[in-house]
Amino acid sequence: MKFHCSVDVRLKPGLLDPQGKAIEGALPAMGWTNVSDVRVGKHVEFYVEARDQTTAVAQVHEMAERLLSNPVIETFAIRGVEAFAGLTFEDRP
Amino acid sequence: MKFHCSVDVRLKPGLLDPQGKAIEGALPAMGWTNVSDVRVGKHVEFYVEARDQTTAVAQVHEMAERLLSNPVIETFAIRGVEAFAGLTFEDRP
Amino acid sequence: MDQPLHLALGLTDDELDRIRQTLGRDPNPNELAMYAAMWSEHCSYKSSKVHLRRLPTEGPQVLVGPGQDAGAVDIGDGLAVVFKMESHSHPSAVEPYQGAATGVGGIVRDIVAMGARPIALLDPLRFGPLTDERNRFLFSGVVAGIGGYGNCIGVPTVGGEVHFAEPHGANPTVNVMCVGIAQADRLVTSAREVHEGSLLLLFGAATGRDGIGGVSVLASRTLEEGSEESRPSVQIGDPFAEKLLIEASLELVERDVLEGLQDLGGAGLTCAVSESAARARMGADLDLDAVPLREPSLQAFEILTSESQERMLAIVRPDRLEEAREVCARWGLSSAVVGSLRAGGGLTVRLGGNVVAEIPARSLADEGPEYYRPMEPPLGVDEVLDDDPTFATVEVAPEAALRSVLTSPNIASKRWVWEQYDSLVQGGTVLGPGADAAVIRIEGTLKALVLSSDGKGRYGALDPYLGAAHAVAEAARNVSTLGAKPLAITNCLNFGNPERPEVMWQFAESIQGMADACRALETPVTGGNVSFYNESGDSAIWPTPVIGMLGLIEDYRLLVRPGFSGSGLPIYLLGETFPELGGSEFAEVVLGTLAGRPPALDLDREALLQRLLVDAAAADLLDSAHDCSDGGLAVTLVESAIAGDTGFAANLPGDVPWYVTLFSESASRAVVSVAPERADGLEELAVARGVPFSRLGETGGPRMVFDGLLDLAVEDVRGLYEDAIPRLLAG
Amino acid sequence: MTRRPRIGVITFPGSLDDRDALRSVRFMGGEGVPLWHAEHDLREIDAVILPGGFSYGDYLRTGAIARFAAVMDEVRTFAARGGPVLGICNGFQILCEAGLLPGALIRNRQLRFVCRWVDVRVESSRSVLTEGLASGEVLRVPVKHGEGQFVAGAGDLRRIEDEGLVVLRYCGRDGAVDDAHNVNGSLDAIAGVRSEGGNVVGLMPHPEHAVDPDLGPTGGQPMFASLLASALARV
Ligand SMILES: Nc1ncnc2c1ncn2[C@@H]1O[C@H](COP(=O)(O)OP(=O)(O)O)[C@@H](O)[C@H]1O
Ligand SMILES: [Mg+2]
Repeated sequence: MKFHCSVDVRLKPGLLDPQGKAIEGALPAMGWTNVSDVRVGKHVEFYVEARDQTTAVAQVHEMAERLLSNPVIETFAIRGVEAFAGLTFEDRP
Repeated sequence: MKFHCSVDVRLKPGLLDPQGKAIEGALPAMGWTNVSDVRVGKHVEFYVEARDQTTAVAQVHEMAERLLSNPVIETFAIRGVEAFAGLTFEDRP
Repeated sequence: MDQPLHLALGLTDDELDRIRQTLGRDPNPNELAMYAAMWSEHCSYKSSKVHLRRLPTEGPQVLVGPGQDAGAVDIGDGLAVVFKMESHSHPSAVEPYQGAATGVGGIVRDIVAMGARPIALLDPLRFGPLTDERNRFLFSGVVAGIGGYGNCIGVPTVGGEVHFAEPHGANPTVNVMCVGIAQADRLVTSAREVHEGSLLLLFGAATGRDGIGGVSVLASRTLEEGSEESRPSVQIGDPFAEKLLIEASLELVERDVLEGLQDLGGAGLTCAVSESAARARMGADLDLDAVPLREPSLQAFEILTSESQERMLAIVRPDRLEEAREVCARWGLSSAVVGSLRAGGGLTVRLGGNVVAEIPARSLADEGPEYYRPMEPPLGVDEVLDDDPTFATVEVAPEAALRSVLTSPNIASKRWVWEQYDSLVQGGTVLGPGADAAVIRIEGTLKALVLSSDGKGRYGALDPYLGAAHAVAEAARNVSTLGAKPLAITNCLNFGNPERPEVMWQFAESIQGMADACRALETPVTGGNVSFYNESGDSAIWPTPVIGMLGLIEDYRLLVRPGFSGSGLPIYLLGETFPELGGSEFAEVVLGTLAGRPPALDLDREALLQRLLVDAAAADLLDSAHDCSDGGLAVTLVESAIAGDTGFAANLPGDVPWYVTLFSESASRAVVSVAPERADGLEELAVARGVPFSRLGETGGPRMVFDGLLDLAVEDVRGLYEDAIPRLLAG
Repeated sequence: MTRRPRIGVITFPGSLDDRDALRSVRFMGGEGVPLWHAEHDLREIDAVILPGGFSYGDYLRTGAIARFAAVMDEVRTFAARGGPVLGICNGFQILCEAGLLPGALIRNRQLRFVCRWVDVRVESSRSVLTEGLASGEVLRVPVKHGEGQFVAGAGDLRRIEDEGLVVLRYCGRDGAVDDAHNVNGSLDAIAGVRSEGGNVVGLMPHPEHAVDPDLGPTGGQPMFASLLASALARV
């Protein structure tokens, strides 16, 4: 079975986020003075072929922990692991 | 009122995603051969001070369009704009 | 919408007739798309070819002239330098970061396709004024894109230029030059023997719908403001894939498994295959089913004209195929045999077993149309030239004038730009950005390449002939100033719509200016690129031929740097200053006028000055040397002071107004400083070489003193000069 | 000296300064040994360098993918036995990702790549990079990176400082550490750190581009001399 998976990766709260700061810095010039605490993270989407959802979730968890995020500075959240019925590109005949 | 806002930014479909491609290329060597179509996007979180949710959503939309995404190569989706009661970092006494 | 297909693709009725004659039938849509791509202005040079033939292309140093992926020059020791410049202005106007990044990728592959290792990049750039927000966006995006790509592939960006002028606002000019090095006997050119039955091996990235119609639509049709349709044609660069592609390609060259190597750029696979076949005087079979795709169900014409980046095509003997594919795999690249060469001149394309196109390869690659387009000088040219600002009344005080000129972003330090580029990687950079030219040593020798790129926007706008000639002269002077001999040039010719007679006139004049200067300075043209249609509405960019100069110094330890070092050194001006403020930086920023005659250029004097500079350096006579150009003598002296952290005291001749002395941009000049005991030697040599000179003063101290006019601290002026661009960017 | 120390330099896909590191090793009198990321073989080297560059394009995170390379298993074992391991720029990032060094490197504070000659102050001589150098000594070397801002969680940072794991800090010519000279906004202006044993060191500046006097200042020479000496000590 194919699962569509989606993982969010965020910088840990105590760390300064240079990209977020830059966005905050640009806001007033555009007329927005009511925005605060901008944080820029990543989100990664992909498909996993697995026996069942539990297996898929376990693998996504491992990938997120070992590869997609760096525990020293980041946290991650699995946003979704959903059975996917359509064809992805790689399924072409 | 304070709203917690969250926006996803993705590369337009059809465009090459070098990051996704590099991750995908490296996965087999790490023992994962069942992963495909990796795409890496951004997700941006922040707080907006606004009269009501409609106003907040309108502003998030405009920010996403003008500042958070590059419309030439990216699309965005507003993931959430939710009333927020707690204290943010900047509210600390 | 109901426009006939050939017109929609940018082919004219006449061109369609030619295609019909060649094929003896009506072309099908795939064939039309292939012709449209190959016969576009960008690929066929149909408007420029007749003029380009006037350029001098020969010399004992030239190994490969125009016509190949890039030119090559002999530098001795069995080594060849391969170099070329290209424009990526149109894509950069749409998406500055990716447009510039993919521009770097494209020119680097041209160099690699010759079998050379890329060792340096230069990036001549032009934008609208930084007071405008969109121009700031384009400028910072382009710079970040060049750095993002160049830094990631490990090729140092060691030079370039940045100019700002209103006409380059809607259409920024983004050129990139790449320089590579190869064993001369290993160069991959069409002179290689190619066999029937050899295989076409496509390697690198998969093919997607990138830049479909990019050639004919993006590069050959004028960009309309806010044009939405061209947006999907944006491509994302993958520098990591490019780095692997470079290494794999060079390993293939090294192992000598190749009969040919082609980059895939404009017109994609169509161009690479038809050129490979045509150069070998053969035909080819191309099997589109074998092409690795990034997205499902691309149509034949899409696969044929896709401009997906980071791909190369190798011609390989069947018995070396295994080895070639192993090399690709080792570098993590996929590879696929997509066809083979065969006798006869036909190119047959198949998809799903069916023939989808059948065209003589040469008719695509070599037999494109050629136009001798009408030319006419624009109205009012003479009035503008006659409106010379040189003897205008000047009410500005000297110090204010100097401040204005030094903080003009055309003159001010470009550190903000070049600090974003890795100029050190590969470990050959003897002198990086910030001097007259960059110096890259050749491993295992004392030789070094000396590289400069120059274009003269304002001069060209006033007088395109002079603008081009000055660009060659300045590029060569930049190189000679360091003590290197100028060897050859490449160029990128950036112009408006060639279908307008004024633009074509500018083009023809520029070619003549370039040709004359190259002949006089003995720097033949080894290649280049033409970028037309740089206009929106009726506003074209300034006619902008940009010159990329290659020079050689035999012993890099003798190179002369621009900074004053130490005190008590006599300072000389080599050459003469004339009252020539037409088209100068001073006229623009202080007098607010763009008119008049650009400085005269006497090519014989120029050659004499340059010979003097080279000989003086070889005799180790000079302590510093700096070319005198934009901003005039004042800027030259100030830059030497800042570079060496050393002030000076200079006397100015009293017989001309101060602003002429300080800011006239007379050609064929340089400012040098010499150890006192070498001063006589320099003077004797200058006399012998027939170069007039005058002693300006002496180096030393923390201040810059122009006798009776100005007295400024080097440190303060450095601040002005360094901060000008960051300040403007801060908005 | 019976033999020259063998210094391995690993080439990962996307490594860029690998040849430069090899050249500098030779310039300083060592034997440069090229190593390949996909091989479980360190070829009997006495020290190993993870060079600068953009391994795997630095996509996702710098060093995130390279740390899974086959050769990294050997590097880990080598480090655990006390072997000298030097990570330069991207190599530093890889060592952090691999957990062999504390902290992490994120985008420069100014969000731009920066290529510039800087001064760094030696903070600890208890490392294979700075043995024989006095604390407080100032060396001139270039940086060239877009993601060189050193960060760590508050607890980690305290430990790094308390245990003296900082090897180099960005500073002015006179050795003064201040914000103006902190080229990328690193916490505590940290330019390089070491492992507890001092045998694993990472730094963002490029000493390999500062050994040949024909090309500029030579602040990298004493660092390479120290690395070679440490390597030799193992022979
Ligand atoms: N876009 C750029 N990229 C890299 N280096 C640049 C760029 N623009 C200017 N420079 C460098 O700044 C220095 C000054 O440029 P310029 O004023 O055009 O020099 P010159 O007038 O001597 O030709 C040169 O060393 C040049 O290479
Ligand atoms: Mg110039």
